[in-house]
Amino acid sequence: MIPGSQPTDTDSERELELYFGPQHLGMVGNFSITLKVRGDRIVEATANPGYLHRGFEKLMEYRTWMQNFPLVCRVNVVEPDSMEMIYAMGVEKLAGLEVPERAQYIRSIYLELARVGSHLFGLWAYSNMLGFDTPAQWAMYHRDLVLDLFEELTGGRVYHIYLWPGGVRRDFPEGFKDRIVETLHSIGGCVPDYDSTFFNNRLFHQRAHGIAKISQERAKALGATGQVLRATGMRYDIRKVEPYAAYDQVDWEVPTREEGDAYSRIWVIRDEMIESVHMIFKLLDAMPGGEVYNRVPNPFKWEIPPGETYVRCESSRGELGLYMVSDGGDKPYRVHFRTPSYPHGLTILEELLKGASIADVGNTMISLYIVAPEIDR
Amino acid sequence: MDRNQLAKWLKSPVEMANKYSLHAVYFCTGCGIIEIPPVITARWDAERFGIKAVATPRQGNLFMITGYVSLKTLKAIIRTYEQMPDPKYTVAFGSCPINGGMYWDSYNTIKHLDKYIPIDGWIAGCMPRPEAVFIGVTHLWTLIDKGKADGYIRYSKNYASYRRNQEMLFGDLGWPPLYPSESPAEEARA
Amino acid sequence: MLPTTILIVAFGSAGFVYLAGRVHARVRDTLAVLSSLVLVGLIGLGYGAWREVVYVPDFLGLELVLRLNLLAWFFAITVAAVVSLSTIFSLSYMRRKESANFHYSATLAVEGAMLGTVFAGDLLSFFIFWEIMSWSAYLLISCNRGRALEAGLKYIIMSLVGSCAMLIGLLAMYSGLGVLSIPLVAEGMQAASPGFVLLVLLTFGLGFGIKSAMVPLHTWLPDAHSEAASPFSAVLSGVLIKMGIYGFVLLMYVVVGLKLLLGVGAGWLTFRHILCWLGAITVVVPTFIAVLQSDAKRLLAWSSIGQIGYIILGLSFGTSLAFAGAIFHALNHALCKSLLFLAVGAVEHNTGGVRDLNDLGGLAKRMPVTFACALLAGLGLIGIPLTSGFVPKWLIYRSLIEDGYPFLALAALIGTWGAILYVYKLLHNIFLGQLPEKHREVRRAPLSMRIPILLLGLGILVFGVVPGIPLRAVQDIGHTFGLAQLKVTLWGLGSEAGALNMLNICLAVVIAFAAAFLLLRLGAKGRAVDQEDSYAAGSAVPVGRYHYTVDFYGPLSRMISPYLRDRADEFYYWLAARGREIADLTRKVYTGYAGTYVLYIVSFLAALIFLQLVWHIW
Amino acid sequence: MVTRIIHIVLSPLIALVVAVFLLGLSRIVIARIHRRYGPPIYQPIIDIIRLMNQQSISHGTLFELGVVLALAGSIVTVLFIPLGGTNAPPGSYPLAHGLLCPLSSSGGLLVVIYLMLFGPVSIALGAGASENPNASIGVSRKMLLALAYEVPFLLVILAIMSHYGTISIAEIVSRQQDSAWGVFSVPLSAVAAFLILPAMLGIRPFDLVGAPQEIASGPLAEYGGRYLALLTIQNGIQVFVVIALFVNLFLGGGVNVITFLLKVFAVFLAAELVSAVLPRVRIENALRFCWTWPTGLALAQMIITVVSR
Amino acid sequence: MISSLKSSLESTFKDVAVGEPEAGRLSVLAPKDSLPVVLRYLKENGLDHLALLSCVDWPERGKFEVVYVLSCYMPSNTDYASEQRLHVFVKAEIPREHPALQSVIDVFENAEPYEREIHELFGVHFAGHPRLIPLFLEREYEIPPFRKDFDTRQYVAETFDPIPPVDE
Repeated sequence: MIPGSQPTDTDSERELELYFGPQHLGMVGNFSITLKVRGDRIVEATANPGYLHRGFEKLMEYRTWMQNFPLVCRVNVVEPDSMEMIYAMGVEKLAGLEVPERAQYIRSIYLELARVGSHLFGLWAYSNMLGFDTPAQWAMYHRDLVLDLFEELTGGRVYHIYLWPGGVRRDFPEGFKDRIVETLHSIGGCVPDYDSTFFNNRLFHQRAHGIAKISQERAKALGATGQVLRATGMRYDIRKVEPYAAYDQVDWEVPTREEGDAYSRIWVIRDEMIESVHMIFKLLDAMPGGEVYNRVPNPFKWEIPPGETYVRCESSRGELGLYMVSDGGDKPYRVHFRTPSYPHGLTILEELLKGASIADVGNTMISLYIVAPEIDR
Repeated sequence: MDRNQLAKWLKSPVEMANKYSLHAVYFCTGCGIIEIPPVITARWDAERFGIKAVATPRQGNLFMITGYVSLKTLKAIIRTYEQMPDPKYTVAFGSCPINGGMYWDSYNTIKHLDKYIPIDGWIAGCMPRPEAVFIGVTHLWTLIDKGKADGYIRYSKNYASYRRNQEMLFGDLGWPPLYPSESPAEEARA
Repeated sequence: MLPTTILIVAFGSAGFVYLAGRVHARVRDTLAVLSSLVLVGLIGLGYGAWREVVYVPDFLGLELVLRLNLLAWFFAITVAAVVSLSTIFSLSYMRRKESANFHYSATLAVEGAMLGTVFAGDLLSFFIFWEIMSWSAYLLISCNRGRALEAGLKYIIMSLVGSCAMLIGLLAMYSGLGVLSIPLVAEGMQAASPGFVLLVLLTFGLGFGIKSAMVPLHTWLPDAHSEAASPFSAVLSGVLIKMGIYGFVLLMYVVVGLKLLLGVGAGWLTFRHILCWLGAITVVVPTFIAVLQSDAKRLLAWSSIGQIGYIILGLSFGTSLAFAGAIFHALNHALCKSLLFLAVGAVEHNTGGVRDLNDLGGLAKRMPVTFACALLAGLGLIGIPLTSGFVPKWLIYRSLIEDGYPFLALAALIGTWGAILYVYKLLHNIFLGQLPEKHREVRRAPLSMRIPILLLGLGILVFGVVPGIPLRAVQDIGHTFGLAQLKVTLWGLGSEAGALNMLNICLAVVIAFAAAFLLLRLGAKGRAVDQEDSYAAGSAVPVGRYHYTVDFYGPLSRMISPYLRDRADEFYYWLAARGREIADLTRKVYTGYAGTYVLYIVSFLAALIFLQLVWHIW
Repeated sequence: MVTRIIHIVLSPLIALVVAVFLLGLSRIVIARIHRRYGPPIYQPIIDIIRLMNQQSISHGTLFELGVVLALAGSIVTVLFIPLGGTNAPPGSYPLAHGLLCPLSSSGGLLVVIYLMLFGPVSIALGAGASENPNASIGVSRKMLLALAYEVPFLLVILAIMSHYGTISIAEIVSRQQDSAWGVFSVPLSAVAAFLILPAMLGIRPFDLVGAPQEIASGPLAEYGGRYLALLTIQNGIQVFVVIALFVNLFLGGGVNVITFLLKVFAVFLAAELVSAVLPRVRIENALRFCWTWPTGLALAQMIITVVSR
Repeated sequence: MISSLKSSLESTFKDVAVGEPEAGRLSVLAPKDSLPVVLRYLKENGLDHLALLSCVDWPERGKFEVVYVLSCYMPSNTDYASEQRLHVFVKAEIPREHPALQSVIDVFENAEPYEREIHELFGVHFAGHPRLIPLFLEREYEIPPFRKDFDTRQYVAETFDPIPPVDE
């Protein structure tokens, strides 16, 4: 060693321990990451979930099949509708219920609207994280327009409890179709604004490009789904892989990107949002008439034959699964949700944060599209 | 809203300033947080009333507890609340902090938040709409006006019994008591 | 007779202190402190009593002269003050250390040699004292053994190179001019050829450049400063490298003279310009190397090189403003840097030898006096107004800008911003942030450490608010060299455009501070909290893991560290390695066989005969 | 003497009022760009009153001293900056008065750039004493950001000082009022200065020092109550100082206080409008940006200035 | 694909019971010791996505049933073939007293948090897991809360109700 060169500080064990969340503006959702930091680089990140753990799956064992609907949507606050969908699908499968065709279309439209709303929320979260207030405010405003539609359809702004086993709770009200089209057009009309201020912004590119990059192999090994996987170039989408509702009735594309970094993930989200809007238009055009609801037995006495099932659907964040066991009683025997944020937020996040800079913690987390209550349940 | 009335400002500047400069320590304890972004952004724009989010508890005076409180979160809430400087106001969102709400039988969420920290304002609903949040805020203004938003005073007065409740739940909390002495109330008022 | 008395006291006490140490430690301590204080007093008394004393009438036909004038006095009082404070500091620092006897006596010997150097009235005695200084400093540097040995070796080898160069210059001068007394030499130089002047400038410049650690001759300094005992580091950095500066002043302004100096070289490539640019490089590069250091003393060592850059820049720029700035900055740097080394020494003493910046923190509450003074010294290094660092830097910048050298001014200003980085890093990592568990027991520094630190801090503040005191002396020195007179007032510079008035600034700051303080008092009362009661995103603070120190300027260091290698040092090591290879080659000549030597002799003789026969050279 | 004392009292007061006004204005302007209504313009005053009356939490003497020194430093800086007025003989401009710059003859620009350090360094010390690593990280970022923008800023200042051959701001201002504004005589410097203006003001995209989403508002993490109130004022005055300096150096100052303040608002609005649609950058990018475009432009201008002299 | 997978499983492993309860789903009951081997075999045969790791408590039988839900990522980006719809439930039954199982992190890395969760909520020990530390819970529970004999309503009544309101 040349004595003139500076001494290394490898022998010093003073790594800073920094808490990112729960009480932190950079944290969306109630979640915590414990960072071990050297300089501004992260040596080790430990995800620390559980701040939102309510023991849903335990509580559901104490409630009847139908009583569980209000509970189930609260697993994911940002997009409760896919939670309703997955639970309804599970119950239908165990009970062998059929769903009328019109209800399938309504479900698809409903879920795609929810996806648009959820992606707009994600856009808010991401741009807010980067201190990008202007598009954040716009996105939140546009999400509110979507919520207005939900309010008209279901009576609730955030939690709707609209999908029921055997169909949907009620048909579209008068003129609702036009209002959907109108709202979506007004949101779609702002896409160029979003593009020029946000997606094509050079500083945003600088900020997100190459951050939190994951290869397709690693993404698969760590159980990634949704945008995280699609941003690495794989067109894995449950709506195509195992179509449910009316997704096989219309023609649509799965948007992908190749790079696997935060920038490509946010672009996948953007493209998906536009694809969803187009899909809603197609579904509205192709929607048949008829009943929207097959009656179920008296919910207070409804017993479902014993069995187990695993159903899955594509929520706005990835593969949402439900493993459900019935012992023939009026309550579920065991429920277990496979939420997309679970592998994203616990395994992939820890891996991607290793070696990242402190400035990119929130960036990485939100680009993975993590919703904390999904993890904790 | 009496923000523009100069006479009131001259009469009681402190209360008026407390009312119209509510800096929120927002902390997503539960579902209620989903309605906070609309409240603070373009459509409802809480900043009109001087409500804005701040980063650390040191800077804020309004603590929004947005939804059900799990045990792990309660610890963080107590820590955050104790770090806020007086005067401070707490507003609890939704039914769950009031009595457990739909998680009344959950083993991991607490049922009555006011057993552990003092609450000044409750906003019922599951979850409260943005309009309800504003109603809650106006209610808090009224309370401040009447001098009834005194959670922080109650906390210092009954600190022993709050601390006892907290310790019943957690055992050792991991930080020393906020008011260690025998007569905390006098000290807090001084 | 005063200079002689001073030197006799200095060297005499060096010997006595060593002997006293054999008797009892306390006798030694008292004697050392007393004699260093007596020296300060003696020099202080000598103000105004300018004289020349012949102390050896005939040394190989030369008179050896000591002389006391304003320039010598200015440097001498600085030396004596810093050394005496360092000696007081040593009382606690060196207690119960084996080498204490040697430390005190050698420090006094170094002081004597430094005083001799500045008092020397002829170049021969200058050289003699210079050598005594180099060697005794070498002994002190390598006193700690271990890595210090290597550092000392590096120092002495470079010093020897410098001394050899000086000796060559000295001999050239003697053979060319026949005199060595400084005024006579100066007279002789006026008539000398430009080549001769350049030779003198280069040879002496090399020696002084090495001593003052000018880039690229600085490589000994970081090791030597960080490995020496802290009180001696303070002397080393505070005043010993200033001897190089004194040498430069002597060389450029006295021996060669300003008029002659400006004539050396042609066009842009003049000696003055090159030295200016070397000074500018010395400001910028080491400053940023200092930013990357994680050892407190090494950081300070690199910072010393950077600050020396300002002095060299100012000296070689050669206007009256720049000269005044340079000399004033020499004083400022002596104060600030000695204080910082002493402060780091105090921390080292109190924490059991920790000086790794990543291992400290939160000591401000344990050592408030040390921290406050270190803060003052740090601000002085930066040059914040109201510390003694502001005025000299302001003078240098202003001179550079007004004479149309904005690029040099840029280098100087950027050096200042670099200084902010390392000063803050040093202060933050040692004194601010959370106090680690293992340093909970640290007490405040002993009185004998706090007194010198306090005195130096006071000096920084006084010279910052009343810059007129040193500025007057400095401008008088400049005046004797033929530089234009400055309009010095007690509070700064006179009433020309762009004047400086520290009184205004001081009053403004005091009033603004009072206003801000009143505003603060208007608010509700605060509540003091413990360091554990800190924001940690809703969790309890992890004990001992909640301090940001490691790699403090990470983004910057990742960006600039590839460019900031110490290439000069690498080059010298390369040179040393090549030298060893050549030496290896020559060794092969000596095979050890008698036959080979016979062969050498025979072939040598044969070659001689051949030459004699063929070329008839003689 | 009396006018001087009036000036000494007046200019910090102007700075204070304008600073608070600028803070309120920026919140409204940003809100309107967000398509929302925004707070009333006097919202910062409400906030400051509220903060002053909150029981603040202190981490020791240095923690408090940092705040006071920072505010004092900012106030002092104001005294060295001309806030409009002219040295021209009376009558040549309507409404003109003598230069409003109480300490114009004490060191000029060189003192100002040093005094502008006072605030950040004091906050850095106070934040360091706050015993919170978020604060330390923020300070580390602040130091690096300052280094990043100071390189072009110093080049700009040096170019101007060489161009006008003086270090006195008052002199520079009056020279501009006599002939062309700095924007026209040193155009590249003006562009460079405008590019680094967001960094000097600490607004987006360079608000990484107190990034709430990354390091929980950085140096301010532990500050609350009256300390935060003082720091808010300090921030406002610092903003005012930077913009006032910009106006003085490039836009010819102001013939009287009113035109001067109008120019200040114009520059502030321009900076805010640019920053409102940009995200926060990383410190590495900030360093790289500041050391490429603004530095290049400022360097070019300086070479032009030196060569043309 | 399903039938070939079924026959190859039956021929490779003697001790597994393979059933096809519904179209597109296989159910494999493996002894707990050969579980990693079976999972690795399935992974190599195209079932490369561990969608879920769950556990069901059957107190009457005195068993925990640990369920690994496997499905396939797409082998290529071409079209969505029907084999994508394949699920396999791999199950192992372990006794309720001292339940323990071999960790499968070396086969499926994303099993790590699932195993931690099941350890925490059911008390099943996973040998070879690098950090079986609590994931969600703050308090320690005598009976892990997801077991059937843990009555959450009774627990709430015993834990939260006795905490007195603060006396004003």
